[in-house]
Amino acid sequence: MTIRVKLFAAMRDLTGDEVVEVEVPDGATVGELRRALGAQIPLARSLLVRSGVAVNHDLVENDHALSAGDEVAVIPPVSGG
Amino acid sequence: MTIRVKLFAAMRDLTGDEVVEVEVPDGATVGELRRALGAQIPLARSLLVRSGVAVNHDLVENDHALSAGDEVAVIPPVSGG
Amino acid sequence: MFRLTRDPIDFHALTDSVRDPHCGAVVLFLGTVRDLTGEQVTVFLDYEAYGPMAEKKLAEIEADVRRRWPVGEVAMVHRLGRLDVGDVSVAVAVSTPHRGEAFEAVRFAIDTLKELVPIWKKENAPDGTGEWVHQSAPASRERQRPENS
Amino acid sequence: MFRLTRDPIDFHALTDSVRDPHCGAVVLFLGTVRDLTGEQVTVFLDYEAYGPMAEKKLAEIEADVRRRWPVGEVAMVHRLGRLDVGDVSVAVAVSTPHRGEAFEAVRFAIDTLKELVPIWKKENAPDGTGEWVHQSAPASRERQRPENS
Repeated sequence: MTIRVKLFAAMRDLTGDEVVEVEVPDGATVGELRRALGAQIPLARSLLVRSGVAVNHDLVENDHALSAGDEVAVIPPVSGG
Repeated sequence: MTIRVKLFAAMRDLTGDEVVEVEVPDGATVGELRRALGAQIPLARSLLVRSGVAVNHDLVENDHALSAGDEVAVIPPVSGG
Repeated sequence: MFRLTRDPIDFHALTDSVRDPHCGAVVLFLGTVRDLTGEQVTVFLDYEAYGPMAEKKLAEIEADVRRRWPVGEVAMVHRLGRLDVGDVSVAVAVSTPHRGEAFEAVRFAIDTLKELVPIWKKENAPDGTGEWVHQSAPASRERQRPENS
Repeated sequence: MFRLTRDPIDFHALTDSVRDPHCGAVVLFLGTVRDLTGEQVTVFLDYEAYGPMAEKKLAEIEADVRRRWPVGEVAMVHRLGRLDVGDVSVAVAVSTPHRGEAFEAVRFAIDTLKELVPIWKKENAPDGTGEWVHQSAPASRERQRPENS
């Protein structure tokens, strides 16, 4: 399935895109998505390791299983305030 | 010497006066002033026990020696804020 | 800056007055007149001060705050006279480089003001009776009945 | 109440919005853009958010604050877009019956906002370079270099 992943801040600047499409097997986990994303955008790997992944607006662990249609985003360490 | 003592809040309401004059020996301490004040205004005794005495705008202990011309005030427990 | 005033406290101006480009944090505290103190319904309060001593103590608190925290500005105003429910009786504002310092400095300033500054309030109930608040110690005051702020 | 906005934050209106006759205490926190972050001179900041998730997290923080303290009102606003030195980036205001609760609730709200809400800032230096701030943990962020507030 194709997962559309939203990117923000330095992560977006590294790729030049607000959204990247990543191909993963049906039912893939967030951990698998991370590996696919790192393979697709090698420059993003070091920030990706320090970033969270949000599914439908909540941070999830790497064993979380994805569904087609999930809203997925990479969340670099935040710096609001 | 005559010490003019300023009174505030319930202490003033008890006496009806903003200032009372208290006669004490020259060089009397604040403790002696307290006793003279209590004798002069028996109604004020129980609040006086819970009150501080300020000399020239600072709270002082009972062994503090008074001088003629000191600005003296009874400071009931405060409730600002 | 500190001031005793019989006029309404302009706490918006007070907040603006402490802002500083070197300071990333501003904290403002307002004490306001509550409609209830414990079980007691309050209709209005009278505040009075021993003015010269109150100003001396406020100056000491300001100096203490500046000594203890890297304060940009600190401002404290206490209102005197008759205050109605909802009125602001006291305002304290501080700016500091970082937020932890601003919270600590304002908390210290208002706690110390309530402990040391010779100001007294009289609570006036709907039945026309009024009573000066003279609890003897902050600890027992907290236990016996809640403060107004 | 919480809001993300690209307009200047009206923190005076925010302060007024939390006042409540049952509450004797109001605390306001403002985070403002400092001219210096550590050794780095800042000329302006850019803030961006992941909007829907940021709003969800702000709603969770508001619910948490209301659960943990007897809050009259709570209001949080974060600004996005370009901010200059001195601008207010975030404002949090809370009213509670007593002052200890108000200080604790505002401190909790701003600390949690800075930890959990997906908002990022880019620091733009006088030489035209800009850098997204992405420290990896609050603890190491404090050690490595001071925050803006």
